Amino acid sequence: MSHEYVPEIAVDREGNEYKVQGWQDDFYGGKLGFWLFMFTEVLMFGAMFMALAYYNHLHPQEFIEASASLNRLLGGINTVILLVSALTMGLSLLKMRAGDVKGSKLMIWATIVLALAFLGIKAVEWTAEYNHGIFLMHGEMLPESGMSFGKKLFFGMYFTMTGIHGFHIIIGIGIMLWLLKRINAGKVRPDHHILHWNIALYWDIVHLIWVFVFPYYYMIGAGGATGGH
Amino acid sequence: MDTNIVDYKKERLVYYKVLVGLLLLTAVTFIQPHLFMEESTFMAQMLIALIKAWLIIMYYMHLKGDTLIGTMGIFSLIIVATFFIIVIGFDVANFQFGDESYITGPTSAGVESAAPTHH
Amino acid sequence: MSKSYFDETHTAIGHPKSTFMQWMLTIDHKRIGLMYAAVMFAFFFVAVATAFLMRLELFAPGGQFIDGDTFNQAFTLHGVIMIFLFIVPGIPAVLGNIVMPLMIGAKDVSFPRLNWFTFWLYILGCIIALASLFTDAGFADTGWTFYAPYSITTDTNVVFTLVAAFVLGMASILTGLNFLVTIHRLRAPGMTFWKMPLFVWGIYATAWIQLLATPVVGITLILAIMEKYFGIGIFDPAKGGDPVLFEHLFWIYSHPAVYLMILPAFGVMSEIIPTFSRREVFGYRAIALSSASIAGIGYLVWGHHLYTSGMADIAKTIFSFLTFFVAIPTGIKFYDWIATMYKGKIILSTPMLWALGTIITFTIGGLTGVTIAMIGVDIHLQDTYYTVAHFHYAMLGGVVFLFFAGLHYWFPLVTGKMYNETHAKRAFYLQFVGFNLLWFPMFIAGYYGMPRRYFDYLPEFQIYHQVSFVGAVLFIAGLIYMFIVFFKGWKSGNPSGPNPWNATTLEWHMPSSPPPLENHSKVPYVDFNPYEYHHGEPVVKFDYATMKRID
Amino acid sequence: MDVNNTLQGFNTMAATFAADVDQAFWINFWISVVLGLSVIIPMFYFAWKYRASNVKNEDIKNITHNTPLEIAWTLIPTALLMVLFYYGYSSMKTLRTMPAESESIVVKVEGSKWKWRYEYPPNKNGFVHKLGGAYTKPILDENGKMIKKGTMGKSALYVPVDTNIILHMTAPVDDVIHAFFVPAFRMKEDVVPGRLTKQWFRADKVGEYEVECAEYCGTDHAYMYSRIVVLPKEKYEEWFQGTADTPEGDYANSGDALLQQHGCKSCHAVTEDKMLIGPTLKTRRLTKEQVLEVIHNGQDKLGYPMGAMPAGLATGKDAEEIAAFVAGGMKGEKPASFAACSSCHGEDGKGMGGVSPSLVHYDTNLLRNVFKHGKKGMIGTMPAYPYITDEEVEAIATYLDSLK
Ligand code: HEA
Ligand code: HEA
Ligand code: HEC
Ligand code: CUA
Ligand SMILES: [Cu+2]
Repeated sequence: MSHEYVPEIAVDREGNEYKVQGWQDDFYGGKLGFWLFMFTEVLMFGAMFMALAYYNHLHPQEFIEASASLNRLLGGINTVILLVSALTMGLSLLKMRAGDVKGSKLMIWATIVLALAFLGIKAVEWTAEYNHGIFLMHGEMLPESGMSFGKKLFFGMYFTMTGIHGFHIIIGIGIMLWLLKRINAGKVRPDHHILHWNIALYWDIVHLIWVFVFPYYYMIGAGGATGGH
Repeated sequence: MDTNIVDYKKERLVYYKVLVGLLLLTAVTFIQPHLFMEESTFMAQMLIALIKAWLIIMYYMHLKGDTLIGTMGIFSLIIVATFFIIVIGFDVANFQFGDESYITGPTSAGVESAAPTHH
Repeated sequence: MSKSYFDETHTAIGHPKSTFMQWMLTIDHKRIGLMYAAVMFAFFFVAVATAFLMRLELFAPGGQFIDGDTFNQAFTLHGVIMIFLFIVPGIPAVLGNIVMPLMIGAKDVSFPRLNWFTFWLYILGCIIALASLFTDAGFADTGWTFYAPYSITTDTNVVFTLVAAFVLGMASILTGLNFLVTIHRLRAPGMTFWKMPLFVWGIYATAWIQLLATPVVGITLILAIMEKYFGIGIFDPAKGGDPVLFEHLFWIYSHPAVYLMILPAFGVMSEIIPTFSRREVFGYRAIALSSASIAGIGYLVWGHHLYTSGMADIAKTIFSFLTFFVAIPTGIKFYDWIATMYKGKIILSTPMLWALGTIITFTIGGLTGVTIAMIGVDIHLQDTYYTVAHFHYAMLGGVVFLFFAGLHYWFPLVTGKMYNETHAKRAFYLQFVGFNLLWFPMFIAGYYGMPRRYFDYLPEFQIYHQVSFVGAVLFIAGLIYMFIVFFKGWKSGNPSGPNPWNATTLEWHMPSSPPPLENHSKVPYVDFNPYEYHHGEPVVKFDYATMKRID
Repeated sequence: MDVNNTLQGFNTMAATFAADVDQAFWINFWISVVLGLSVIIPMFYFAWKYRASNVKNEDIKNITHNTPLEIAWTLIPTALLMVLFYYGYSSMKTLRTMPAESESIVVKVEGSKWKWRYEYPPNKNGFVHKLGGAYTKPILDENGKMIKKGTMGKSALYVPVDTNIILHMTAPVDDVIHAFFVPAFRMKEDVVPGRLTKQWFRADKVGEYEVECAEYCGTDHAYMYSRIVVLPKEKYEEWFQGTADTPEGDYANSGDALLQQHGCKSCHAVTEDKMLIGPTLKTRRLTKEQVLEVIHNGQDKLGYPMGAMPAGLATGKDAEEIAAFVAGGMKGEKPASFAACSSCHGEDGKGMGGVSPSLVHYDTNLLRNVFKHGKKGMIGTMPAYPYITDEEVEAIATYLDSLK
């Protein structure tokens, strides 16, 4: 009872032959499926952005002030790290497709290192915020503190969204390690690399999200506390 | 669909070029508040983000030339956009009796928003 | 006898010897569909039992058997099971899984292992949902809508239910994803989109909703959980959050979800009507496109659940305006079906009876939906039994009825046996009468101002609730009757042969009955329309060994 | 006047705009009937005309298109739907367009678990009427037969006939959503904690009309009724300018009536030892587990000047024993280990004059505190009642005392 792909041909009434697509070895199907999955991510973050925009609309001034208090330098460094890691991941896929398995693996390791660096910086940031009394269930964010609603909501959403984004990074590291295992096992090869391709796509969506998260949290207040909206 | 045969050198060059573009745009986000659209940092930032996203999707995610997935993507984005237009543009923009409501917080209404004291 | 999918299967891992493990690990779409049916059916009776408990309690004013809190948990349990465990996965997971690949000439869905995983994810979700019944805090008492801030502050075990709904949502997303790729990639050569059977169109439109609406409710539930555990005031007014935002986010999913339920059901209807009218369907493209446009417009109308929520009046007006446009494609479908009967040869077999019955009940359900789409009127009728009757007419009299129609229709395909027609028809009449008796009085009660989710009511409403109770008894009796008919049919029905209904679509062109493991012996080339009849006989005939046309 | 309890629902119309809503409804009804029959009649006709025994195979026609018909069944329903939209919209407009506040009476409405309260503007003497309260549930015998109907007592929203009334509605921020629904007026709007929502009406018939809570809000959602009493103008004016609670006499001020009016009884049993949402008020009886919990972990919720009760005063078997004793209402033999408690709560467990709480019954201090701040405990959260006056607290305490 094996389920290997047996190439099949369908024949019409004139006797013309047509190749039948099986579910096995369907590269484009695999890619399409993963894209569809990414659309769900877009909608998920879209909904969170909507919640954010909702409160932004109710408390424009507080949002700008709260944003101004985030550490823009660390956020910027993280942006650069993610962009470079996108390059390394892209190159690893490219090398895989070109047949350079070893180089490909090296690039995946580079991506993992960059991802860890991102998480490290994030941790530094969160710690600093914690020490300033801004953290979930802590200090200024407690219900009894006098911080205004707008700011509480801004920071609440900030921790939620960067947290969920960070969670995606962790998952990303996990599946990259898994990918390395599959490569070593010979299951992902230059001629069969849909998994590699999709994980590269995953990594891209992760920083695609960051591309919006970063300015919405870190930059809207960059024009100073009076900056426009 | 032979996705195997790649011109390694040429594609790598694309990657590098796009990265440079992205880094440049990141730099622009930092100087934007002092450079252009000072009145609307928010819009400017989102505009830059959109360009960056477009670069990533087209070149890093290889969507260029793929009409099927591209169309589906646009369809999904239109749906998200609709949510925004209706909820933010129509409902919240016409928030009823906001001035007398508790959740809008007395401080967000006026100028003295710096004062952290309320409720 | 050739081997059928009951005899052999592909599995996700290994080659288990025991039949039981073969079922547990199967990746065959037909077996997975059957397992979904079995599980749903089991949970189903829990929900029916709670429904009956509610009707019993409502038999007379005053608290009879259960107190307010238990009643609140009862309708929550009933709503959650019916919506998240039963009707949302319902037709796609059962009939879609079993029939859709057969209809497009595929050997399986695009990701069979994912399909297997999805099934177990679904089971996991069910377990989490029901687990809270056995915890101290008890099952959630929020209603299936989980409105904040009630869901944030109540002491019952809402978190379990939220997590369960999230997991079930994931399962739903993955099913949709799988089907979308399948429909795009695995259609038999020659089968363009315009040659797909209408059920496949229904599944296709549904899959898009599953994919693009479910994530919104998923994240909403996550935010609610975050709020409960981390005290972020996203929806809690005490912390500056706005409960109305929760309602928006919830209905952004849950309104499209009602079309997610009904579209595959409409697909079933579109299969049954031409088959039992023995003629080509009227307005094929109009029906196909109306599915797509219902799905599309369905994204824009969620606000009609928020007419009295405190949302801005301008938003109400826009939502009301848009809501009416869903009724137009739906109407087009209905008229097309009726036109299909014109100058056909109507065979009143059980599936057709269910389909025609649904035309009556869903028309009532849909038209009363239009009543409450009118803002001014809904301000009065919102959250009354008028609404409850509307959605039971739409869901029970629309989706569930058509689900039953489909179960009868494809029963011989799946089992290779035929049920007893006479008994099946009697079960239909019993349920049809019971159903209308059960829900029609509720329109009147709602119209006089009977609010929903009331476990006790003013004596004025007693008569309506009592008639309704009688209806419930008849209905549930008919339901049990029907399942006995199915059970007997499966156990000792006569072999049906591959095409007992003289139908035209590909799933009826099987080499043997029940179908073999990898479906069609060979993939056919599809150069014909799905419902080609000539003088009441199917036009297309195949040589089943080679799957070449021989007509 | 005991407000009677027959619903004056949809079959009465008692507000000016109710006719608009009804008109919209009936237009919809008849259009629906026409559209519904346009589907159902042909269905029955075709099912009968083309029944299998009546049709020869050769007569079957595969008609798949008919452009004029298809256009007709697209455009005609569309046009009818637009008519419906118009009526829905215009009736909503009349419902939602508030009259000028200068020509209306603005009443503040607060919906909270499970009662409605109304606050009027000051009258010419500066007196502010505050009324409203909870519904008294019907009393049933053990077979579920009703012995006594539920009632609102005297509390109601009193309004003059033919006058614009604007309701400013909200709920306490720590409460949940409710909805103020008056079937006879065809009006409803949610009461959202944290938001202000508004409704208006102009009653045109003297009478009494049911108010229902139409948004699910928990245990007693089904009993969250209130009542609107529409009075002749003179009668209203006479009452409004005075200080009496209601036009028909004052609220009863007995402890029992107060407990009822403020809705305590929906959470607390008063005359029997039963745990509803909060503990019974008959004796200060907590369950054994709760007492144990307090013994082990201390408690700092009641706001006594002494502050927190320390944790871990007794352990193991001792703790068990004490817990059983206290939960049993301090009856029976006092365990020796109770010594651990008596230093603060007194030998008899009755507390020390407002310093530490009595374990047996409530005192005024405790009540006042609980009312002011609410009380979040192991059982749930008891809402705060900042508006309860000192006299009322006194009355309630005396009453509770008398129950022992
Ligand atoms: C299968 C599920 C299903 C379906 C298909 C529908 C279909 C529709 N629903 Fe329903 N609805 C629900 C399930 C469903 N609904 C549920 C579960 C709720 C309540 C949830 C809760 O609060 O718990 C609800 C609540 C609900 C409300 C909110 C009520 C309230 O809370 O105040 C509204 C308001 O607009 C509404 C409208 C509609 C409309 C306009 C349609 C239309 O799609 C109907 C279209 C169909 C027809 C019109 C009939 C057939 C057509 C003809 C015969 C042709 C001619 C007619 C015309 C052109 C008019 N629905
Ligand atoms: C699919 C949806 C569905 C279905 C079928 C039903 C069926 C029934 N419901 Fe419904 N109901 C809801 C969804 C549904 N309900 C929802 C969402 C709510 C709102 C909850 C809330 O307020 O939060 C509600 C609320 C609700 C109330 C209102 C509670 C209140 O507001 O106070 C009542 C009251 O009587 C009620 C009764 C019934 C009864 C008697 C049936 C009977 O008709 C039941 C009879 C059983 C069936 C018709 C099922 C038959 C199907 C099978 C056996 C499946 C077989 C499957 C396979 C073979 C795979 N329901
Ligand atoms: C919404 C429900 C609710 C209402 C209404 C309510 N209570 Fe309570 N009450 C509670 C809960 C829950 C507790 C327990 C809090 C705890 O565990 O500490 C409580 C505690 C108390 C206590 C302290 C009991 C103890 O042993 O610690 C007193 C006294 C009390 N309530 C009196 C009243 C009175 C008098 C009223 C009416 C004016 C009232 N309550 C209305 C829910 C309610
Ligand atoms: Cu208050 Cu329901
Ligand atoms: Cu809806």
